[in-house]
Amino acid sequence: MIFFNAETPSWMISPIVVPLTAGLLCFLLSRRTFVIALAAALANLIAVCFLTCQLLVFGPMRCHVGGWLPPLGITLRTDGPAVLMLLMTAVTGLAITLYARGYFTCRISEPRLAGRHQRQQRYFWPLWMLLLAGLNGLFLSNDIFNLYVTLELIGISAASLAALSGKPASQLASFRYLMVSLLGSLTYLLGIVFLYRTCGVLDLDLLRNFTAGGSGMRVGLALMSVGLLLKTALFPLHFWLPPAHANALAPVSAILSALVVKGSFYLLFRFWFEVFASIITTSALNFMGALGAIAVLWGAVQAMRQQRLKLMVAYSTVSQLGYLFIAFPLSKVADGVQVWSIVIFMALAHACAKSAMFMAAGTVFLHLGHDRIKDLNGIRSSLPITVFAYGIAGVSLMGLPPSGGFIGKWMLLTSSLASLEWWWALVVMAGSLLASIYVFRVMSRFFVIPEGFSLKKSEPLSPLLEWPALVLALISLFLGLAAPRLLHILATGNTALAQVFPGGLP
Amino acid sequence: MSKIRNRRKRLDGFQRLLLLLVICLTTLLGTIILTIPENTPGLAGAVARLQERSGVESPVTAVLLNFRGYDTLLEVMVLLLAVIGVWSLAKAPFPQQVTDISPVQMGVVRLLAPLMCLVAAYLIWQGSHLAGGAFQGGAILGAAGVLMLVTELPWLRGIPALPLRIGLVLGPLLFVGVALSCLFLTGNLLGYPEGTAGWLILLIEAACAISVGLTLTSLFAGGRPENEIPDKHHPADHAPNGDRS
Amino acid sequence: MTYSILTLFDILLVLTLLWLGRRLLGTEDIFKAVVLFISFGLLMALAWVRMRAPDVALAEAALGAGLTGPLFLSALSRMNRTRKGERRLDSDENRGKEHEQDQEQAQTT
Amino acid sequence: MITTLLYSLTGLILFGMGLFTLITHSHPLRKILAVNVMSTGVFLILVATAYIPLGQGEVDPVPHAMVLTGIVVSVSVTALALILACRVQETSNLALLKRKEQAKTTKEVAG
Repeated sequence: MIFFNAETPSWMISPIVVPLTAGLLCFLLSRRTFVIALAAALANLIAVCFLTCQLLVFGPMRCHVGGWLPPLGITLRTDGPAVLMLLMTAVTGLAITLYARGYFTCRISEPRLAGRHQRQQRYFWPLWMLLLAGLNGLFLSNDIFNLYVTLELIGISAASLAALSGKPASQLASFRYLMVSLLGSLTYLLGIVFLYRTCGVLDLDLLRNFTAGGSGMRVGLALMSVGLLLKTALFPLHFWLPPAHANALAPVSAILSALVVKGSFYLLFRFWFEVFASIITTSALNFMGALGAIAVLWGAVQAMRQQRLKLMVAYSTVSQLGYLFIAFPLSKVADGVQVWSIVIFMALAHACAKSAMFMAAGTVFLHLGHDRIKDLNGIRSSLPITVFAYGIAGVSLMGLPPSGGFIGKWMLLTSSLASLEWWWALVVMAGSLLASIYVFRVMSRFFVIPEGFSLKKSEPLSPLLEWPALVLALISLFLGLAAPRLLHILATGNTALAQVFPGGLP
Repeated sequence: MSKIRNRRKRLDGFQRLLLLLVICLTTLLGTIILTIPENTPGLAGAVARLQERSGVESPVTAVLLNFRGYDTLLEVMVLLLAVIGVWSLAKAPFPQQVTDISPVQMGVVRLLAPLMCLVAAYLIWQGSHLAGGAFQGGAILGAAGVLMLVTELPWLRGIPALPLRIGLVLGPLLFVGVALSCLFLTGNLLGYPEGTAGWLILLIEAACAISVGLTLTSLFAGGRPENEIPDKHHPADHAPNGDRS
Repeated sequence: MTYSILTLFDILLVLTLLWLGRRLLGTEDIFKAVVLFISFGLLMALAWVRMRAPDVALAEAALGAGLTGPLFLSALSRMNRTRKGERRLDSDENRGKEHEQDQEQAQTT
Repeated sequence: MITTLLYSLTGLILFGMGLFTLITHSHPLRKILAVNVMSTGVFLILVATAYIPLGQGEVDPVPHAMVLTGIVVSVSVTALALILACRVQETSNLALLKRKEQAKTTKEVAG
């Protein structure tokens, strides 16, 4: 037991092993699966909080699995960004777990479709727990091939979850999602092959120190980036996202939109700004920024034109993912920690706000039986908490102060003005304007009381359906106030960043 | 016919462009492969140096289950995940009435199935020093299962779900269990204690092979067993939901 | 001398693999494509042995060709079954009428 | 070293052929076949990277382990994708049938 004081890095494996075991148990036992999943989500949150404290006290850590050192063994590591992403996953994951319970209980109480919903609930828990384990593994891993395995774990469970609703549209979307995700992982694997051929190592730290890479390394990075971009759904490669996210069950949409897309993005960002930062050229950064800018505008315009609430929220995801890529070209002037903080802030705020929004949309769907935007009149009177949650999440998406989205966009604006590349600032403002249009278009429907509408009290919904969304929305709103603390966490882990950008790139 | 041909002609422009792009990409990647210098050492030296401490003689098994055992742990999960996904999608399409099985087929299955199990066991045991191991053995077991499924043995239909689930989870759960107990004993996840590595690896491989075999069979069956989800008019299941509505 | 013979074997194997790959991706008939895929997998196993990777060869022969092939075949037969079922329902006048009658009854009651 | 290059280029061409088929063909089974060919191509490059002629030293076992992992992953994904494709066809057929029947009944009602 002497191995288990606060300093041991072995604690790092708990966010992976706990959901993994819970997933196995959820599949094995057919009863009490919710209790197991809830216990695992809670334990995961506690473990991640512990890892955060460990990071703040002892600094970044490395855990060598099996005691084998890097060239051969697999290394896990914590640093600021990884811990913040883990925190995001744990908090959002806990809320989604609670919401999913409310959702399934509500659906099963309809006798007509009870069988189908029992099937959905039966398989939702193991799939979700294994997905959580995969995500945590992705954020912690420090080995490119191990990352490939976690990507596959995430891809397969996400596609199965997306198909869970059983509707033809969702199954078709899920098939396409599976194919795209497979293509993405294969391209990533081809990139690994090129890297291994050039460098002969798989560990990220060793790859970073490998300077004589040349064209093999560059092509490997390009292939891996294309694979990850497919999974992240950046603009020209986003075609699979809206149908897959909009046709899934509400908790599944929240998981896919808030967490799964962030996993591959985090990886991409880490490759570009930490591991292979020395071979990234300015034109590549500008190219990514341009794609991001198009995604922001195009996604927002598409979101405005949608007739269904969930599709609108899904297109808004395409738009919001674009902001993350606009940060790429700004690294020319901003220092490393600033770019990391822009991206992490946007990602955290978007994860909380978007999952709250999908939960609210799901509750509206459960309440009305449809989500056509033009028929949403008067929901405010029957679902006040849900409407409130939707509004607050919308505020964060628009980027009004003091939300986390505001901090991210503010940093984007200042660094784009500092770099004298004002067009990025223009795109950010236009994106916010369009976001406010599509959010308020739905909001105004909620508050319209149609003629002949009686304020009769409908039967109250389970609190599990409404409160998780509200709490997440509030977190995304007050994320801006916690900014200094989060920046502190980010900076403690990033000792390496100072070396990467000694005064910015030329 | 002419209509089809017309449509194909119209698509040709896009296809030709794509073909050109793919050819360019392949050529580019090919030239870059040619430029990569040949003298990268790889990890062969590291494996050879640490081989003695791994507890097995076959280098591939050492990498799979000792040096990079964590990868294999996650990979076993991927296999299980595929089964969960398939079960969530469909029921196994067993034939409604069992047709008569020809005695020849029956005899072949009776002869082959035990033989295949033997071969699988041999492959798992051989994995510690030659080619073979959990996945190859599991694949042979899976082939035996597929053979039985194809023969449509009548008792396969009635296999209860719980033992099947236990069999499916056995390998992954044992793997996680061994990994965690190693963590408590040596302070490292999957850091086998001195001298026990060989036995532990054999144990993990045997359990995983059984699970992999069952997994592949279930994947071939193409859906969940009949009684996998509790009936909706099961009293114990329905009561709590009924209260709430 | 052995070097050249082995190289000849390599070139032959590679050309066969490429030809099989092109055929299996290009044929109109999916069933034929699946059969070609199985033989492609078996030849791949030969290539793995040539590359001194017996473990991979065993896995490819057992998993890649031995199990993926049957998986494809069973999926194909399942798809054909549903397509046939649809056609039968479509063309079978009586059954269609029965359905309609059922629906009418349901509507009147 | 000609062997390594020969097999690597073959793997690359297989990858390209699979990619082309994956994008252009619409039949789901063909798409899954294409993905399988692509993955085989990637594995071929990986194993060719590790290859050393007989008598010139030990082969690098790490790529072999990676390919083994990859084969197992690709088999499980293939199985899932196949069942998903079957389900898509079954449910869409069912939906089509329902819509046809509805159209029939509405036509009769109108008539």
